[in-house]
Amino acid sequence: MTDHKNHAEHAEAHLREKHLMLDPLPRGRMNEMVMESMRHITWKFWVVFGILAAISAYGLFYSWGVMIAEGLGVAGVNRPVYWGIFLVNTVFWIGISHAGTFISAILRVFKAEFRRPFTRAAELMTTFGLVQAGFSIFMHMGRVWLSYWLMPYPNQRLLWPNLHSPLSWDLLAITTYILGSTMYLFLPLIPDMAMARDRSTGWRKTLYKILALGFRGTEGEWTHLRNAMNIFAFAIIPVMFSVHTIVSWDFAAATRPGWSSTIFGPYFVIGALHSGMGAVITVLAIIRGTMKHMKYFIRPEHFDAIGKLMLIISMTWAYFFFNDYMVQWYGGDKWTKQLLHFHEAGPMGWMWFAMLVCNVVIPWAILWNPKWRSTPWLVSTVGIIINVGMWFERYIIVPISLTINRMPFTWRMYQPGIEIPLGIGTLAFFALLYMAASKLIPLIPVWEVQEGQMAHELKKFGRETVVTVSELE
Amino acid sequence: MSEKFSRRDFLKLAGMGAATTAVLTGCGPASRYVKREPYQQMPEYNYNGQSTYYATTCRECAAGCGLVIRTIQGRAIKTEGNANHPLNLGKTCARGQATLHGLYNPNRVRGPIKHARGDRLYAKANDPFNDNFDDAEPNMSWDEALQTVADALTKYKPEEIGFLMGMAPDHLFDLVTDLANATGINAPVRFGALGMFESRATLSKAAETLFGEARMPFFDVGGAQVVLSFGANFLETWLSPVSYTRGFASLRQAETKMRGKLVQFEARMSATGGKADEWVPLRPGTEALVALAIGRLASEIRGGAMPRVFSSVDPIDVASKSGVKLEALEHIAAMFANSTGALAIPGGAALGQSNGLAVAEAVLALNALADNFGKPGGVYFSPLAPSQTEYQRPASAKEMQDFVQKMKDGKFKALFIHGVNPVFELPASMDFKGALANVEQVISFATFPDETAAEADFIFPDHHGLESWGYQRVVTGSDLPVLSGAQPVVAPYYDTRAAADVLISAAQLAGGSFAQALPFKDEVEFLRGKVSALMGEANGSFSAMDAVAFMASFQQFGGWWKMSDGRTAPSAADALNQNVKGDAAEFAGEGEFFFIPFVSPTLAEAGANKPWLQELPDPTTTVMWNTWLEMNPETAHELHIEYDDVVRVVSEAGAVELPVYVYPAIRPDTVAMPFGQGHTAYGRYAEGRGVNPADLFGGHFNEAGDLAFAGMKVKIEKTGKKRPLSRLESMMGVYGVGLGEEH
Amino acid sequence: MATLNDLKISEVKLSEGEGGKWGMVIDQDICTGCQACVAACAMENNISFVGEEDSGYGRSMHWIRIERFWEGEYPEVKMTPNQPMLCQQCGSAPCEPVCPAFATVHSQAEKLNLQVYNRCVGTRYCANNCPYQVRSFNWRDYKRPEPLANQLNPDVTVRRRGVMEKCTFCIQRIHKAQDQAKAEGREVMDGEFTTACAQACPANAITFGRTDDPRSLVSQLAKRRGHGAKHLEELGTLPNVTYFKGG
Amino acid sequence: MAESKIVDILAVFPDLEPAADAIEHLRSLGVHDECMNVISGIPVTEAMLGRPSQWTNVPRIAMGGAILGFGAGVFLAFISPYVYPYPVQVSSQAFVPGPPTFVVLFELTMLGMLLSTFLGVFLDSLFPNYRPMKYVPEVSDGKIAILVECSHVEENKITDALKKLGAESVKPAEAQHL
Amino acid sequence: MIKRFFDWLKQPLGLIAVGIVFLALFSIAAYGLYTTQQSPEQPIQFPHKTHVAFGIQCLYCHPGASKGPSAGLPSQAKCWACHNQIQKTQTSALLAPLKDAVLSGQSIEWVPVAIVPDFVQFNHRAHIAAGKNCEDCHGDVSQMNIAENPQVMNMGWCLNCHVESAGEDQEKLVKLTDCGTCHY
Repeated sequence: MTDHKNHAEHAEAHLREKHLMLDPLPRGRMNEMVMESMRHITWKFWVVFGILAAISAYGLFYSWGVMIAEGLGVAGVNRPVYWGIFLVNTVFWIGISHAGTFISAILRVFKAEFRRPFTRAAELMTTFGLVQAGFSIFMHMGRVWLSYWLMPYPNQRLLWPNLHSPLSWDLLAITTYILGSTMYLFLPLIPDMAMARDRSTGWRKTLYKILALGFRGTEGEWTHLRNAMNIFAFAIIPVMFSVHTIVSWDFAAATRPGWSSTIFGPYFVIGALHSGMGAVITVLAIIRGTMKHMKYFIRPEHFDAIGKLMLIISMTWAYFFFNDYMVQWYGGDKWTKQLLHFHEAGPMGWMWFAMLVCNVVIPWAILWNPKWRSTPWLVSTVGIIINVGMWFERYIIVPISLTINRMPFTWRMYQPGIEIPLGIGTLAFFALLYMAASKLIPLIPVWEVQEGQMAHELKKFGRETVVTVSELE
Repeated sequence: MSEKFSRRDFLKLAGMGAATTAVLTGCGPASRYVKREPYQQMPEYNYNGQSTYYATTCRECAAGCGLVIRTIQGRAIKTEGNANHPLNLGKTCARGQATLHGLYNPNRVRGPIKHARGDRLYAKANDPFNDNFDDAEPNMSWDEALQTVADALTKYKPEEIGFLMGMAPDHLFDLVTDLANATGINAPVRFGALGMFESRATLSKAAETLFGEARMPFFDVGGAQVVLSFGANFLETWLSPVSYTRGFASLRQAETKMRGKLVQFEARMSATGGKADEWVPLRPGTEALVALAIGRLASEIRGGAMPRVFSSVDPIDVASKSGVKLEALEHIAAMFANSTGALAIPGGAALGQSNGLAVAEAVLALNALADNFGKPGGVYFSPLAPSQTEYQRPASAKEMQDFVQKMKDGKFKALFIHGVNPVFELPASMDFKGALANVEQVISFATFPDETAAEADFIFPDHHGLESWGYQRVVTGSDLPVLSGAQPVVAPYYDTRAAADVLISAAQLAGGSFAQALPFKDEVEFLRGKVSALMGEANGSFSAMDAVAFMASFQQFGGWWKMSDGRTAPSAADALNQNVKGDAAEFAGEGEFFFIPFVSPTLAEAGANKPWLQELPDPTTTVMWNTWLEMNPETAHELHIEYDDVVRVVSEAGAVELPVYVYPAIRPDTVAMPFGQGHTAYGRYAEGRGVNPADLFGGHFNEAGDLAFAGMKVKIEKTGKKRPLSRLESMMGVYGVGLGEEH
Repeated sequence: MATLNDLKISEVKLSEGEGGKWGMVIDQDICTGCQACVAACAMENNISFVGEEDSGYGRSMHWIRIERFWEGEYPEVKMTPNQPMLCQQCGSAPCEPVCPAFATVHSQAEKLNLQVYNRCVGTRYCANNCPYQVRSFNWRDYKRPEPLANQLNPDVTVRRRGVMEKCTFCIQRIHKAQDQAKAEGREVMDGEFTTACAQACPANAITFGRTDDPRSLVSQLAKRRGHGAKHLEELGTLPNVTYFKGG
Repeated sequence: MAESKIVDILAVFPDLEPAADAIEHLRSLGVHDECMNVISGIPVTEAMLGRPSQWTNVPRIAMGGAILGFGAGVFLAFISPYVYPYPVQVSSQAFVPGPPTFVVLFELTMLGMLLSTFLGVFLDSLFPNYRPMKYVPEVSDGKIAILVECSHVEENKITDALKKLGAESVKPAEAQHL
Repeated sequence: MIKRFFDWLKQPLGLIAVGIVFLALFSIAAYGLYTTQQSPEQPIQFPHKTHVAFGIQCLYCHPGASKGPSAGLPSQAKCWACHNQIQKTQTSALLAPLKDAVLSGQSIEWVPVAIVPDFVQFNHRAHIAAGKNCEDCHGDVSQMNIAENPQVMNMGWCLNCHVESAGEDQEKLVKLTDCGTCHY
């Protein structure tokens, strides 16, 4: 009897330790932990921050300045590879940005409870990733100083943007997405800003006071906020899908071998989720490892859950990839055939195989095992590998596919130039923004965690103790 | 409280405002940064913004095509062909188009300069986009320059004074000839690398042997049905490329006849060979044999007595010697024999061999067999230009060697050089540069700071062709006798002076027989005298009441030509009864590869300083801005050489290093390389770019005295270096490089 | 197939209705690849030269290029007929709809493919979408050292870095001829003017004129030689340049 | 009149249950629902506290924004091509291309909706608002605060009742800088 | 310190100070903009007014307008042809630059006031042929001293007139609003 009871207690203790939602702390304590995670800045932070700032300054701003002054000749683009790593990076960063929306919107709509502690970490990636995507696409333009011509505004020339062009759709979609995701990041942040406002002094107090907008937590405020968040959660999902679909149409709408593929839309979306999830899990592992108190909030259960998602997405990606390959191959068009052959056997063939290994072989080999996928360092390494693989995928679609066209007299390889510092610059700037944000806004949506903890409890069904969730809304 | 807002802050604020104003003013209408200078005296036929067109003659090569230059407000902006000019009928080649890049070249000689031999004439700047003027500053006045020339004319004995001139028979040549005739100075020598590569001496010598007249033959490609070309690169730089290209077009697409065929015999496919219906890669040196064998086979087909000239040749033996299959010879012979309009052309590398004269004779004999002399689609003598009584051939390489020997022997004390760049163009083994050391005074009239100008004591720059007066006799290419006219289309951009003017003025200064020889006010007076002599000629393209009107029309129409066919038929009487020595050529040097230098079709000998010519892809290899060595893929594979590998080409006379272009259409035992690059001076676009095959040439000549430039064998050594060639074509798309193995 | 055609009848009609106005006939059989057209085009249209390094890297700015391939292996090797490749002035051009700024549009008046340099922001989408790969981009400000700039044609805009450009069928000459004809109160005559490339071509391999006028030389040539082909016609681009392979 | 003076009382409860009880009790004391407000650190639904559901304009504003966005889309997709004196032709596509208009309409509708939703929160909650307000910072530690608006006369009575119902502190609410 | 400054700004005198600063900045900016819109300095204070008053037609000095793309500036010889005979030319200080220029053979560097960017191919002749008068675009020069440009010559301005002059003629409208009519 006691044995049994002991066993049951043990199981319960185990469950509580495993699940954040069942392991509540006093709310004041939790708030304090989050505040401390922001305030706690070590010299190591400043060193890394300084290095990233230097890399961004050189890689992004200085190099970009050089490119604007000198022209795109300092990059590696040529005829026929008119688009190079800039577009690769654009697609890559938009892909990264998809994870935030996926986690905070889709998982929210479906009430997947494991999302709670890291929705904000993921949404921050969305916003900052989109910033890098924006940088990348503007870098790509030959006359970036005239980019306002792409905006619809009344003008004396009576000319409006060409809405026949996928790039115009892109602009609309990315604008919608970047605004939407930023607002969607901000709305759930308001209560946490209020919390932080109440617990800080000095400049932080001023900052949080401004950002909290005067939020108190009255019934009305909560209602408006909840309503808005629900609308956002539903509305931003189709926007997210549209963004990457439209990005894919930049390619699919072109009359080029290898590009005009009807499956590109969903293929790109799933590819975006693939890299996005990989990026989220990497960021979570870093946060967990470097920031104070984060081991409490982010636990192996979360890695396990995201790991499962990654596995599913990897399988879906493989399915779409094969689908695309199959149909292109079967079509038998001579240029497409040449291109497919070039992908595999050309000088960049290694990249094609590396892409498959990174995106399919490695994730499948590791993520099937619950223990492995609960191991933060391992699964985040897989996340990085997936991102490398997905970057390769975009590289294959953009510069490598552009090498082959219907005029063999012009085929030429692409050798990146200033794209490399610029690409590294965007990566550093992303990390820089993220680091700054991690010390300025609570990475953990405290109120959401607390709400979740309120809703969770253990329940006994016969002899088994299980986790139950009450639907509060 | 308000005193806190101090005066100093106010000043700061005001400063900010001023800065803002400055920025805003900077945003004002662009017009405030534009200045417009009206004409002081508007030319009467000019309106603002409207083009004026001037007819003149192209000076990029010696062919003498008529141009019409579009100018706007004193600037020449476009070359167009002179549609009335009988030679080119409104067409131009790429070099003619780029002549403006010579006129406005960033590196020109900007005025009279005295300098130490070998000194640079412009700062070394290989940056093609560098905006700085870096030409040497003129350091003397024209008065001093004229005095220098006058002194040179009077200081030395007439026989110690030499003139070396460009290939074109132009007014300056006439002027110097007149001067020489009157004063006893050496007759001017005309030379040009193009003439060397075209083996003009061989052509006229062969004509002399076969037809008894040393004339420039004209091959009516357009009228023919079957054309056998033995190395003649007539679509590229040969004799008169625009005119021959027109002929080729009508060979292929005349309204009234069948599409004609072109068969090209050469070891390395030229751009002309690329257009041929059949390309026959024979072994270099066996052209004469092949021509004779075809003649024999064709005679057999035609029946009748075997002409003496073909009687001694054995086609089976020729097939094995030349590497051309007997069936191929028979097939071509049949085509030749059965055609109503058969034509055979000798030219190019085929003549630049030890047996070049035999090749020319054998090929001309083929024409005799075809009985096409003086008939449409056949061989003619080119019309003699108006006022010309005999064909004035430029100097052969052998004659140049004699000239150089005279220089070395100190027989020239003063040498005037105009329109030619012998330091670059002559074989390095002839050592023109070294010979210059034995000439006391070298005066160059170079427009551009070329290698020869750099070795001169004085450079008294002539105008660019588009800035100068003149006329030029058309040597070949047209059926009409043409005197092509030139006039300045723009005012001289720099402080240059026409060489003719310099000589006239200096002759006046020198006095005596010199002053008497050139009793003219200026160049134009001299020209008018020469041109108006044509007034009395009948059947001209225009006539006029007086010399002034005649000269005006001459300028307006871009020359004067007779309206009747001036071509004459060579006499065929003895052509088939010659004895042509059909032995294979001998090759100098140790190496295992035949070496075929050819003139770059886009650059030719003097185009390297024009940036757009540099950026034109070569018609066969599409290489830009460089020199390459063409090598058969099989050979390259055997030698483990890949494309862009730098190799060392060693001849008996010298060695050069250059990258390999693996060329699918060349014999495995042959390598080839273009002539035109490898300048050590000549402006920022030319200098230090590529190599000069003239560095490899030894002093061997054919029987007519032309250089046996293709009569060499060379060694190829690997260097282990790589130098990527800029090419327009894709290595992947055209050669499948880097596309991956086929499954 | 028939049913498919029936379904698309409206589209087919639309395409056929998009008749060209100006057209070109290029005879590859007589093109010698001499590059005179390339040089003439560069001189007429203020095209920059880009130097050895950039030209070798696929950045040369030729508006017209002469393509040649090889057939067979030595000694049976043949050079394929030279193929001058320039903007085909497609009636239904893939480059046009993809420009977000309307920098490349179809001229309704001249039925040409316009490139409005100053509207171009340099996305280079048009160049990607051009099946003929005939667009060139100003990768840098390729300077013309003084006094080379004196040669620039005032009728053609000088392009700066970041701008796409391509063959215009010498639209400045079209305008000039039309202006002149109008001033003289007549129509533009066939052969009154031509493009720089056609004007220079020593072999007369390029003929330019009105394809909508059956009496013009281009129309006559196209009819007489009969076996002309248009490049990549299967893409439905309705090119206005006809090629004769000949032989 | 003394009765007319209105005072605010702020009671802080440690948990949900006593707060809900208090609300019920207050209602029985005659305090109208409209005179009560609850401040909490996590979203506590009206049902949990037995409060009438809150009116919110956010969905309506969102809908309005969507319509505006759609209108902007209609302008861009259908009208802007005709703004230029003569429609600019690209390729052989119609001036108003079919499928792409859907993309434009969709994106602009969504943009309008998202922007107005966001704006709706601001409008409905009177954000941003930096004036002094009645507030207790402890709510973010899990406390529930009830803000009762009552007349001066009833102040003591209500204070006592709230204290009895387990309020940790009851005091007259004073607006303060947040 | 900063807080004190802000506090000071909030009281009435501070608000007035803020207002003054704003006004000052605004007027400086406005002045800056104004200066950009002024007629530029010319080498000669040329009075169009006087010349027109003498009955000299526009095309006398700018004959290119009816013949080609550019109206052109008169050559100095043309100026001199008249001025040579005018006594005042010898004495007038205003005309001294002309005299100097002609006698020394120097060019007069005029600053154009009506200019289109180089990516616009403007042709005067077509406009004259279409019945436009000089003053339609250049304003009433007979009332000006130094030429001023009365228009902002931007694309909208061009288009406006093009559309108006096309009227109902669809073919003309197409031609006149075609991008390739002005940009190539």
